[in-house]
Amino acid sequence: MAELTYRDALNAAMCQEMDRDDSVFLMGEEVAEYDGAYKVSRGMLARYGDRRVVDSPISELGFAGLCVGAAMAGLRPICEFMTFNFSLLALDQVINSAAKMLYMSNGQIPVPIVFRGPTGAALQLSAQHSQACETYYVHAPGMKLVTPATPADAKGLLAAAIRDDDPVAVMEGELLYNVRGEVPDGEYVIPLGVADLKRSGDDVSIVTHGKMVHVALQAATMLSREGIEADVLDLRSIRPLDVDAILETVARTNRVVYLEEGWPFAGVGAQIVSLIQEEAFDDLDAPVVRVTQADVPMPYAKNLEQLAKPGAKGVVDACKRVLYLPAGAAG
Amino acid sequence: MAELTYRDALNAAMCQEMDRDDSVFLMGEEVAEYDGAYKVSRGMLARYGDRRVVDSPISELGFAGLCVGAAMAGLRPICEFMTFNFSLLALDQVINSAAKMLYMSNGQIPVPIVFRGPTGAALQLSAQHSQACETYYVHAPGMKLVTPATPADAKGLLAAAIRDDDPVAVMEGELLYNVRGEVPDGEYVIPLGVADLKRSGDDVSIVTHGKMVHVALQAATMLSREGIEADVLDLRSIRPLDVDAILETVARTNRVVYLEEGWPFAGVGAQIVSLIQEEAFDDLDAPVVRVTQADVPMPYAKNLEQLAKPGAKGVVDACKRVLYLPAGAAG
Amino acid sequence: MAQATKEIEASAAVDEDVAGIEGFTRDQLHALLTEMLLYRRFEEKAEEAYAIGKIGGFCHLHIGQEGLAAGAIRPLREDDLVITAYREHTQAIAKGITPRAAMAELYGRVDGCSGGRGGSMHLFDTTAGFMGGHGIVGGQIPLGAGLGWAIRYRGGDQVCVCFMGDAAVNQGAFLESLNMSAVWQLPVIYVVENNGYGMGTAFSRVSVTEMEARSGAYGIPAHTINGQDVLETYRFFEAMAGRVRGGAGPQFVNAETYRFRGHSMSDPVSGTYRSKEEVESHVEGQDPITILRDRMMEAGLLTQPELEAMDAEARAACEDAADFADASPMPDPATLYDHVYAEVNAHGRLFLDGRGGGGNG
Amino acid sequence: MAQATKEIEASAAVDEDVAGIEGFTRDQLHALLTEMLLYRRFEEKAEEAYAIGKIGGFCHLHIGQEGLAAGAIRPLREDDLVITAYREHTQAIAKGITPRAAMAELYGRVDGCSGGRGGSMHLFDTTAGFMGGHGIVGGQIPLGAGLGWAIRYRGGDQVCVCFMGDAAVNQGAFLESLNMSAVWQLPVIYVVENNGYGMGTAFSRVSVTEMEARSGAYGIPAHTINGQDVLETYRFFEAMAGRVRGGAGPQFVNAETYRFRGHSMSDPVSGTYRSKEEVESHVEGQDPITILRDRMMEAGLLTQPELEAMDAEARAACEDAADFADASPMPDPATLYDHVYAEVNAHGRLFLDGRGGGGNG
Ligand SMILES: Cc1ncc(C[n+]2csc(CCOP(=O)(O)OP(=O)(O)O)c2C)c(N)n1
Ligand SMILES: Cc1ncc(C[n+]2csc(CCOP(=O)(O)OP(=O)(O)O)c2C)c(N)n1
Ligand SMILES: [Mg+2]
Ligand SMILES: [Mg+2]
Repeated sequence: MAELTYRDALNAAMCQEMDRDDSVFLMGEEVAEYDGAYKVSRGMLARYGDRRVVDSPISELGFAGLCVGAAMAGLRPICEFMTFNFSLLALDQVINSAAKMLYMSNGQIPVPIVFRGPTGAALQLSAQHSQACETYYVHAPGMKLVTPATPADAKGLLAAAIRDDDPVAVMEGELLYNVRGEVPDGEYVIPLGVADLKRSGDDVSIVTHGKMVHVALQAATMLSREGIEADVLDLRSIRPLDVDAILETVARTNRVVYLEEGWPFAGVGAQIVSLIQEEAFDDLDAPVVRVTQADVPMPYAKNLEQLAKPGAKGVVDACKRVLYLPAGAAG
Repeated sequence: MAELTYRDALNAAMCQEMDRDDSVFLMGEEVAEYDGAYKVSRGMLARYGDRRVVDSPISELGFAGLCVGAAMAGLRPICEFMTFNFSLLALDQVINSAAKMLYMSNGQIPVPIVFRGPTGAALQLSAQHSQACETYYVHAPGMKLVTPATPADAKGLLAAAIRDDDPVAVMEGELLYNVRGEVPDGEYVIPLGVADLKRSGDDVSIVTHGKMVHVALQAATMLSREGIEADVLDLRSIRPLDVDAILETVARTNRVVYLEEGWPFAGVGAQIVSLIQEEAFDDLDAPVVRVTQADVPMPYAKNLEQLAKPGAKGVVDACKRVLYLPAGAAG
Repeated sequence: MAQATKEIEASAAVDEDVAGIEGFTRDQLHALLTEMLLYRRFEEKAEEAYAIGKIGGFCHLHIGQEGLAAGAIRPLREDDLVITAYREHTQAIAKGITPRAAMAELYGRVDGCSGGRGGSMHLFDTTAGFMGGHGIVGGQIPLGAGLGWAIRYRGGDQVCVCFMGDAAVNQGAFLESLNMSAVWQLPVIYVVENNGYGMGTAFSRVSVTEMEARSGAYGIPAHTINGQDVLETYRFFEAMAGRVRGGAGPQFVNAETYRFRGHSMSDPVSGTYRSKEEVESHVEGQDPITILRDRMMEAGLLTQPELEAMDAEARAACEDAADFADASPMPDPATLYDHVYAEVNAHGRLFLDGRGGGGNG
Repeated sequence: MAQATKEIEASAAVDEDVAGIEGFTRDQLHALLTEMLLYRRFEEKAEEAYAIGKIGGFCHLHIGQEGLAAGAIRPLREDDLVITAYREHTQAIAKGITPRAAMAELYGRVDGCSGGRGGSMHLFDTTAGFMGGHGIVGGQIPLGAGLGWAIRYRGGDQVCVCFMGDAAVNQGAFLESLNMSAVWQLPVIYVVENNGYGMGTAFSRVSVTEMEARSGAYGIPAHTINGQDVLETYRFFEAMAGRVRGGAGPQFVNAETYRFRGHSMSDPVSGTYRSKEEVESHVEGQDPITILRDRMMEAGLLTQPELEAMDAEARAACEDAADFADASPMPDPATLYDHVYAEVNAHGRLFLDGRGGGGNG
């Protein structure tokens, strides 16, 4: 075990997989000579050369599609979007080519590609650079989606995504890149579809994914001070979805809050709530409450941005709501 | 009142608005000389000339963005996508320009644009031509979305969309274009955000939108034969959403099925279910059940396609499920 | 069928003085005519089957453009790759998909080359190097660049031929893909099947430049050929594939051709956007099959009975394909969820409609 | 500020024999130098404010490229439209947004030209004809075409100037927009601010052709100008705006320039992708302000005290802007949901997070 940043853990996963498989390559804007806009690919050009670590033009639709084509021919591209915001330009290739190819070809053409990069907001990047893009990726069958929250998960899930024979989106977070944590040395792969209980407590379940895991943990600590113990279930993988883990926590606490970074309308949380009410209706002692970004494009101004982002205080209030406690009162 | 096809009702709405406002124009592939790929704009080139009815190159991102730019300058474009499938290429302009512009500009730049065309499946058009695209449009604040199911709604909602100062997606259906129905003569506008109870019955609520309204009505008829009377609530407008109408039917029947054409994961239905369980938890006598497209890319083969599409039989079964009746048994 | 190239090379060259056939052997000429007749009869059979409801959805015929399928694809190697749009039946056959497998796909049956899941617009056969069959206009262009990327990455000497319609060059994907191909010198031949129209829109209404002007922006050489002349086309692609194999980098080919039918089955042959006269003059003077046939006859390399035998064989093959398709079963409903994902999922649930299986979730 | 064009025209032309200043009056020259100094000091002030946390997010400075803001925008009419990317502070000021309103926006305050909602990348002022400030590379290109479309639709004689970076020409939006502009003869001048790099990527690494080659594919004339020479730039745009107003159709301008700072605040000025020497040689020899200053001094049209006074004024204006910004309040939290939608919604619920209001839902 070594303590690594999330950034270096991603780097380690890519190197681990590139070392064992020559068909893996990395392409994206600024990934090579610049070492990555967020330095995730630091040192990789020097290590693997410009055959395997490739700077692309600013042509999201084109290079994403090129990577899909390369995957159709059996390579295993890691396609980096500088941020997923820009990948809306590439969505046609993601959905109509990557996600649907295997099915249309009757299983002849797997598309073992990874789309990765940060999703969601950083700090004051305003409306066009702060969008959480999970919904666009997870809606279509054929896609998989993982959202590592910690350095260890970053390494293990990215490695698994690269080995996976299906298109997998790996959504990171600019604000996660400097997070430090213990990461297993050597080969490390976390199977897709396994949620992780990041904290346990029997009073209420905070189910979440990605960057918001940290907000959930913060909220859980605040709740704990008031005598309320929360489960924090990190889905890690949105598709495949660890339904068993969700049902387990619901059955235990009977009260659930879904926390996500993105917008509410048809967000990931909407799906999870829908699933919980359908499969664990009788386990619920209160409606599931969602905590999301305010339903507005992300404003630039510091105070408005803070207000628009979901925060620990809001999660605490939501937990109290599902516990039928007055907001602010002790548990 | 005259009996019109859905197609002609859309045509009537566009002509009604183009007659009263010179800033309205229609742009899209084949809309002019060809009278529209599905003949929705029949006769409009002859009537309004090529200044206002404009054939575009096959450049979805470009002409959608051009229309957004024209709207920024105060025109009121109707941007036709031959089908919404192709609009994935344009999604960046829809979300990052149209939906976010007003907010980023602090209210200076409204974008009064309509994006319209068919969504969802027709017959055996296979995976890339059969996708229901609601989720991509409704997720972002700043967008509005309506889904007319009948000729009258087509006329009234499209007219309202054109008059609206916000970007509005109007999602039609290839299989709806030939549907006939009574349509009010003269100026006719249906305000956005008002659902329509297409049928009433107190045993169970089928909430739905768009093309699926017809499937829901069929299912309701089948149920009625078994003595089960269903509400069929047609949302008509997905954003704004007529929450009052939803809560009203839930409060009355206590049992709900959401029916939609698209995929389940983070679909419109997921949002509606989440909303119902949060705001009408105590009204529910059973979990809300969703009936959707099978969670697969649309297959070409006739039998598989039929299996993948949501149908009246599946809705009937779902209704029985929420009524805790055995599938197939009489009510 | 994918072996024909080799057979053609085996026999000796003929030297007749009919213009245009120089350098082709009698066997080669016969093979090309045979191929084109097969394509034509295949499309006609598809048209017939569509009319009686055996084929559904969209169906785009290649009639009139067969010279390009034969001339551009037959000179390729079996391990070369072809990718294209939705008007691809004959291209699929040219690359080695059997008429049976192609027709069964149009019928939506299990023995179709895409198991009935793809349909007319999505024919695939990786063993033949036929990479589809894509329905989003321009969608195949970046994919074609990616196939070329993979070839270069592995140090192979295959080429990728990426077809598109004339309307597709107005998609942004064209710029992005051609530019990357030039920067990375990918072994891709981009071929515009320039039939003059994207559905009902003449190219001249959506472009102020000629097609040839479109690739220079990225430094990719442009070549205009007459796609109705299968021999010129064959010769061109034979040489060009060799050059690209040898490292000449990406190429852009403006292949002039004409569509003899409507855009798809619902579009009339003429009327709205092109006149009856325009269509007829092409059908009469620009039919790639007639052009080759006449030359061969003029050169004394084809007799009427030979032609009739050839055509009878083509028709028989297409009848057979249709019978085969008709006899092939519909896909098993139990397979609805197969091939959405490649991997059997060990953990979690992949399908969220409460119907499908998937994993242990 | 938007009135300066008229004032410039009012005084008589000077005829000195210093190369490059022909045809400009003393007042014009002073006005242009004053403008550029203002831009430079504005950006320096922003840099300073960013360093102490007054400005957040991404912030892209235009230092070194001011010749293009002044030279391309000052000759325009107030009702002409400008649209651009995210490196737009000085362009916004050139078009008539006050330094106060621009700086307050960078600070995220209510008196900012976008009310604090937009920030550095999204400055807007419709009354000044400044249509933003867009953050998606290439995203403004179709929008610019649309602004041109609206002008033509209404029969107006304005022009739209649409700026973009050199890296943006590799976006598909470029092809689609330029092609439509050519087909419909829209009054748009597309200007590439060719500073040689898209972030850390030299243009020559993502293109095998020169910039000038990029518009010919669509039949749009290309012009290369030296963006560091504000007088050449001004003269060019004055003439070109007139021609486009008169119906010359869309134009493509390759304006050569250089960025003196890093891509954004986190990118070092030199090191990874360009050498210290390269940057220094440009700063020394290619500063648009120095170039104009030297010419004016050489021609005896500017004295050192005049220059100092001018600069002091520019600095003071930017200090004032910063003070103004600092004093301006943060947006009222109660306005979070304002301006998501233009219409007060009479029916249904627009916001689905259970927090916002909206209508009677
Ligand atoms: C992105 C996209 N937009 C629109 C369509 C609808 N469409 C199908 S074919 C076609 C015309 C294409 O013409 P061209 O590229 O010239 O090919 P051809 O049909 O002539 O072979 C159009 C508009 C589509 N399939 N994809
Ligand atoms: C679609 C998209 N991709 C990537 C980015 C990230 N990005 C911001 S600026 C930039 C470089 C653009 O360079 P250029 O167009 O030359 O403009 P310059 O910064 O030199 O003014 C990149 C890659 C973005 N904003 N949008
Ligand atoms: Mg064509
Ligand atoms: Mg640049």
